[in-house]
Amino acid sequence: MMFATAALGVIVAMALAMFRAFAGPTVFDRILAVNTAGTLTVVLISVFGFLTERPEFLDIALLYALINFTGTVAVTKFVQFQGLGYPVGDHEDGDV
Amino acid sequence: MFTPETSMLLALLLPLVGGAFILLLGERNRNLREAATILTSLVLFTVVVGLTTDVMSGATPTLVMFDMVPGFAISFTAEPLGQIFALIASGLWIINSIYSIGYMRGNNEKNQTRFYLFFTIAISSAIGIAYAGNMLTLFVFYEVLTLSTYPLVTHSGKPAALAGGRMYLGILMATSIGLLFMGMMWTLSLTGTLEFTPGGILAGKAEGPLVGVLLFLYMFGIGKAALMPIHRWLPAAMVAPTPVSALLHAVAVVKAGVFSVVKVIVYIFGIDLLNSESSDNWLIYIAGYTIIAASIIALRQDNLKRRLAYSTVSQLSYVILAAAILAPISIVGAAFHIAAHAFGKITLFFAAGSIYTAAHKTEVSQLDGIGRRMPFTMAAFTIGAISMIGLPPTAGFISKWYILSGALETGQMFAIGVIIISTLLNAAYFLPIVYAAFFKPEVSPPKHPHGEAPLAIVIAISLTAIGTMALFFFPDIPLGLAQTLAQTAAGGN
Amino acid sequence: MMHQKSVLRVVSKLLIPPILLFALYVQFHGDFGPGGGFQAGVIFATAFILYGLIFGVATARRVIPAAATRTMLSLGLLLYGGTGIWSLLLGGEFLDYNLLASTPSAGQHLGILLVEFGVGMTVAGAMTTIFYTFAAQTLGGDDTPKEEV
Amino acid sequence: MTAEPNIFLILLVIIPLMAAPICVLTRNANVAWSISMAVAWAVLGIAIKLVMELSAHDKVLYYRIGGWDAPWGIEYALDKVGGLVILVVASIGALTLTYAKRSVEKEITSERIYLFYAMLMLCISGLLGIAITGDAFNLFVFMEISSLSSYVLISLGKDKRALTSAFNYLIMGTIGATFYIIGVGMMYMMTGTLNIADLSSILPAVADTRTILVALAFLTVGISLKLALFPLHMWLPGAYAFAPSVVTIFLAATATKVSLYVLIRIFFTMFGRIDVFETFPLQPVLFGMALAAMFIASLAAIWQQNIKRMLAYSSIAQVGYMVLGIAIATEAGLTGGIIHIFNHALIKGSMFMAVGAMAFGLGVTTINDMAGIGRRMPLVMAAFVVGGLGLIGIPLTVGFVSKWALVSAALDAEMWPLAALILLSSLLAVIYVWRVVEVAYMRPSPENAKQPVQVPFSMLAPMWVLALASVWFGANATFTMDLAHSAAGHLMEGF
Amino acid sequence: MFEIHAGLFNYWAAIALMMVGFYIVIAQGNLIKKIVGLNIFQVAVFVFYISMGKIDGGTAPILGEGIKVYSNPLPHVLILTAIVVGVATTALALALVVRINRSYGTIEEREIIEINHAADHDEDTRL
Amino acid sequence: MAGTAISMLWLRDLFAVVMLSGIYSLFAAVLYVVMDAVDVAFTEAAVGAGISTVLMLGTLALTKSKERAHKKISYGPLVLVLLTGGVLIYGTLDMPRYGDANAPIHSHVANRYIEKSGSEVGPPNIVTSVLASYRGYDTLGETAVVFTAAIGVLVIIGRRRKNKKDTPQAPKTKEGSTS
Repeated sequence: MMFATAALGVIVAMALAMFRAFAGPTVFDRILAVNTAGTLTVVLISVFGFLTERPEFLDIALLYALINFTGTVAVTKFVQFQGLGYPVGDHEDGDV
Repeated sequence: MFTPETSMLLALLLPLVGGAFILLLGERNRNLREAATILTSLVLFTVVVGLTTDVMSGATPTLVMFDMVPGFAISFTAEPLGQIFALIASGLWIINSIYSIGYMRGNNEKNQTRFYLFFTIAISSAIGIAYAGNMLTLFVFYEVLTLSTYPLVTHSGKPAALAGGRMYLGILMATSIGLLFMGMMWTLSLTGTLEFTPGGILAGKAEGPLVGVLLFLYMFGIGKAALMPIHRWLPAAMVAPTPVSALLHAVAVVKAGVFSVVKVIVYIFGIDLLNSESSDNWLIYIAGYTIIAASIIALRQDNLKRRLAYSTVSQLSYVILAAAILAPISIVGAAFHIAAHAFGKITLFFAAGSIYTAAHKTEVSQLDGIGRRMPFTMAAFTIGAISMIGLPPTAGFISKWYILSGALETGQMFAIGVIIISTLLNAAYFLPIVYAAFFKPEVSPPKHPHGEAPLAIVIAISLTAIGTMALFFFPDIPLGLAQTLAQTAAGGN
Repeated sequence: MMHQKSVLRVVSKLLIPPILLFALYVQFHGDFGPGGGFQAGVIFATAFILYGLIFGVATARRVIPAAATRTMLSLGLLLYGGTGIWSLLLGGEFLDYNLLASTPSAGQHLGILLVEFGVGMTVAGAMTTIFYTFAAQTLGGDDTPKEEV
Repeated sequence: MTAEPNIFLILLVIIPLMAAPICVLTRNANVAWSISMAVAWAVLGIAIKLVMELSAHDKVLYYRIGGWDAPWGIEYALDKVGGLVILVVASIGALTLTYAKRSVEKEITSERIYLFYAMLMLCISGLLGIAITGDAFNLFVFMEISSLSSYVLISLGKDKRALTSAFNYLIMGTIGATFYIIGVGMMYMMTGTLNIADLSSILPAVADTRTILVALAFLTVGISLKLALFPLHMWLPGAYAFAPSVVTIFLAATATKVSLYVLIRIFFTMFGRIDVFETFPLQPVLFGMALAAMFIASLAAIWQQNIKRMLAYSSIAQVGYMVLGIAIATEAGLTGGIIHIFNHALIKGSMFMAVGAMAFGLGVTTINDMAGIGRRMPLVMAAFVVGGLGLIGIPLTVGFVSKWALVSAALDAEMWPLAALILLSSLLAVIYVWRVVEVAYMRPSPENAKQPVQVPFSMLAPMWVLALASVWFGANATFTMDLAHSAAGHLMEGF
Repeated sequence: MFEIHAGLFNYWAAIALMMVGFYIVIAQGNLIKKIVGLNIFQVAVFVFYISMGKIDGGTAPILGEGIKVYSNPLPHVLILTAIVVGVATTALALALVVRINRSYGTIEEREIIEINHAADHDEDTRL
Repeated sequence: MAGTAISMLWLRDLFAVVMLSGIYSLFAAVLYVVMDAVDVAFTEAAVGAGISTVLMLGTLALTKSKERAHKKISYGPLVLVLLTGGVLIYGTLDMPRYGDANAPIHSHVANRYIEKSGSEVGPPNIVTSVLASYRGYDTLGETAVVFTAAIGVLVIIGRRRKNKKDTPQAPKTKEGSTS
């Protein structure tokens, strides 16, 4: 019961975050909203693991947290520099 | 010397071997190349003649090659009708080759190697059609003949030639693929076989309107027989060099058409089946209409070759008409007319080419008095014209006689009327030319003084003119073959 | 550049080793819980992507050059196929792990380990390669062949 | 039905699959080509061996992957239709690789060549995998291997339109594949199995559910997208027209054929125990699509200037013939459809090879560029003409055999209007083929005509092998017809 | 209505998502958006698959003590493969978009078609 | 989730679309967890929210991030989509209900995996057993697909090697000499 209540709370929080993500209006609103949604998902998945009495699936939550971090870095970098890879540098060894 | 089977194979392959030599020798060894052509044609004729005795004695040597589609082989059978066709094609090829040499060199044509090469392929496929043992084989060689004559028709490569070639290929392909193939497959689906069988294979398998539909598919599918309204390719192909016109009109192409018509009527439908059905009567009317209409059109042509072309359209329908009369004796007439028309028409075309080569004249109205400058040419022309009209002492008389007899026998008044009217029309469009050539004064002064055509041409034209008359005096071989055919057709075996 | 973003740099540096460790955990723990070669490969690649994002692709390439990722990519697929061929050579059927070790159960275990590792290698190599290639694109500098019309 | 597992089934797919990473590792164009070449010919050898085994023993060849019995594991199964298809793919693959070396050197930047061969190997492997798999989902996986590699291969074309064509193909192909998995999912849902043989035995029990009807619809539409069946063909002309010559040759001769094979599998194997054409209103739809393809695509071909695009439209029309054969749904009709798979591969292979050689020798892309080419490149143009005659269906070419089979099937099924339409549409082929022939032989070369680059023997030989094969199998179709016929017999029994 | 079809809403939801994705793919002109649409479409299909593997009262198919009912693992396996195929397709498609943008200067389908038509026309009229 | 999808349809800012597609994928992952597909959720999380988003951002960086204005509704596609959806819904009517333990899907093939994989293959994670052993061949194919995609991306947008002396190819093409 405790877990179910928690899950409900998280879902409500997610809905709020989602509203910000849809509405914008600025890029930073969206980034923040998405980040929050990601974090909440981590929580939700953990809670859900306990809810179904198989808490060993926390791995997923862990992965989520990780990806969320990388994703946010990528997004912020994109917003700041309009690109991902810079500095690219000049290597002798190309891709092909 | 050889077994008949080997001879048949030889007859098929010889032109191809000759063609290979022609290709190898090429333009640089033009004398050798021409020698190869003539030699091949001579040997081929010898081989075909050698077969004749076998066939006349009633043998039907058969050669089954390989299965093209499982159960359906490429096979060859020498039978009387085919033998007539093979004799004509191979015999006239010799003369045509001689003529070609004169014509091609006289007019400095380009791409002569290509010309001779495709000529040999065309002859080979004509022989293939002649000896075809089943409808599939006939169809195969029929298509090959169409394709191999296309480069000949468009030989000059000029826009007019291309347009003519398009018409030629378009009509022949469309009719053969769209109608003939359909008829063939339908026959197959009804009977399960495509073998040419004396007495026909459709008997008992098809009746009523279906026979009419099938006959329609075959008659209009064989576009080379030039029934109206699918005759237009023939005048269109007049853009070709004269030896090619001769090939089309006399040696191979249209002969292959009417040959196929007779063959289909005799060996696919069977005379008995058609006699018992009423759904085939339209064929006589169409053929009759074609004869008259083409003659009238011919009357109005000023271009000599076009006039000859329409004459051909009309003459071809004689054969179809004769076959459609469905009397054994008219079948003889049909078969004999294939030969008679071949000799007559090749003479006329050679004459036209000869005039073009020597005098560069193409129109009928320019021919006043030309007989005095080109006596041999115009004499031959006269003989050819008489044969077309059907007067003795030429081959045309014999065939017309048989056809008329057949019509009388079966009481086909329409056919008789058509033949009489068309004879008058023939006379009306040929005799003025003869008259003008010999008796009208020349338009003076001629811009290009000229004499007789090159020797090769004169020899060729004389030979065919003599042949036209010889067929009247010695009709035994083709007539014998034709009668054997008629017996098979009527007797059922 | 991000020279002044020291928090990010430090955090990333701290994070990358655990990420790699986590990748290995996912790789080998796939038998017992969720995860396996594919997921491990992605996580492994994520570490490099993160590194590339923060320190620049050029630096990342010095750590693990493009040629190496491509080799990894190919070797992974070869490892997977090779496992199958090995079992073929042992007289079994393709990918029949039972024969790879003395007992079928040990064989299955070894086989799954090998192929999962193959998947992991390929995926890590592939994701890194793809990221490098995308990140190395420049807006103006067109060094791919000019199109001809 | 259980037979000795045949190890060659797996080798057929796995050898080219493994060759791809090896090619990548070499990083050298010549070595990669040598490896691919060896692999392609080895694959051809295996395919021939399998086909011989199939025609010797009248049975289906099986292989259980991983030693698991079907339906738990993935099974390979090869019957005669599959045999014909792998023969086509393997022989075209081997010939294409022989042809490829010089053509690729000219058309693709040197540093990408080794990757090109890796992609080609993957494509071959994917197509072979589709043809011999006995598992509906495994089929999807291999379909994606071949599709992804085709997208890449197409995008390598020099013209920038190659990129958009590849992208369009990617979108359409992915939609098709997704439709396919929706269909497979529905069937799985109703039967609980993914194994094709297993499906065919369980499906009759649930055949009258709406779910299975919809599943069939989705499978058909999905595969038709890959097959470029009219009106789902939009991706094909561009893809074939702008891909590198070698890619066009390979894809035109194999890719749509394999998709067609999948369609046959769905109709006659998966749904084999149900008379799919009786139970579902499939026939009119397929007839309509096939006839539309035959006429509209042929007409479109007539208006094309780009020679490769013209041939591409012709391919769409030819796919129509194959589908028509299938939709007649008699043994004879199926025979016609199957034999046209083989025959069309020969025809289009040789024609695209000829076009590739013209591009190599003179940079030809449009029909106008071909003026007088009959004299400047006689051997190449002659091969093109042989192929063209096959397209028209002139006797003594394979096209005639196909037409024979299809028309007689239509007549036997008493559908004579259909037979007439087949013939009518083949007349359109006369027009578009002859347009090219006329320009090539009858129009003089332009004044400033370049002398063509000598086309190497390695390109001429495969081209003429295919052209001569199309004459050989046209003049003597016993082998192919028998194979197609007994394959059709098997399918009609619902194997 | 609700009673009869209660167990089908999950499929309907998945189908609705599929159709949104499908619509984006075929109706939208921006190439990146098309790819996004394709993703939506595919993910919806995945949801459809996974939902058919669920059993009431079942749990994740990882063997454990005292668990009786597991959900069906096969759809999971299939979808794992399909997801990977999906991301591979996406990567390839994005690479193509990058190249298209570089060659055409746009990623709007309509403008690309115009450029292509012009190129086709040039080719057709060249002698 | 549907909201996410639909707003992606309307939004013209491609950056926002990409962000939303990340969220869409997140939701899908949550759904997978709810439906017991933890492995799938794991993968979706890694792929959808991670790799795909990063790649799309990478592409956006190189192209325009605003979509051109377009007609709001295209009716042809709309009809097609509604038709497809209608057909699909028609097809669902005979489907087993959600969670039905008696559906054919659970009784034919899958039960062997559940019952015997522990002893036949070993790992407690049935998905791993099926993935790597029973259907290991699919996974080989999947690996090949990933391989294809990576090499494909290289082929399409990979940069050339710099023309060093020891570069293996001696490029004859003109591209080779420009660098």
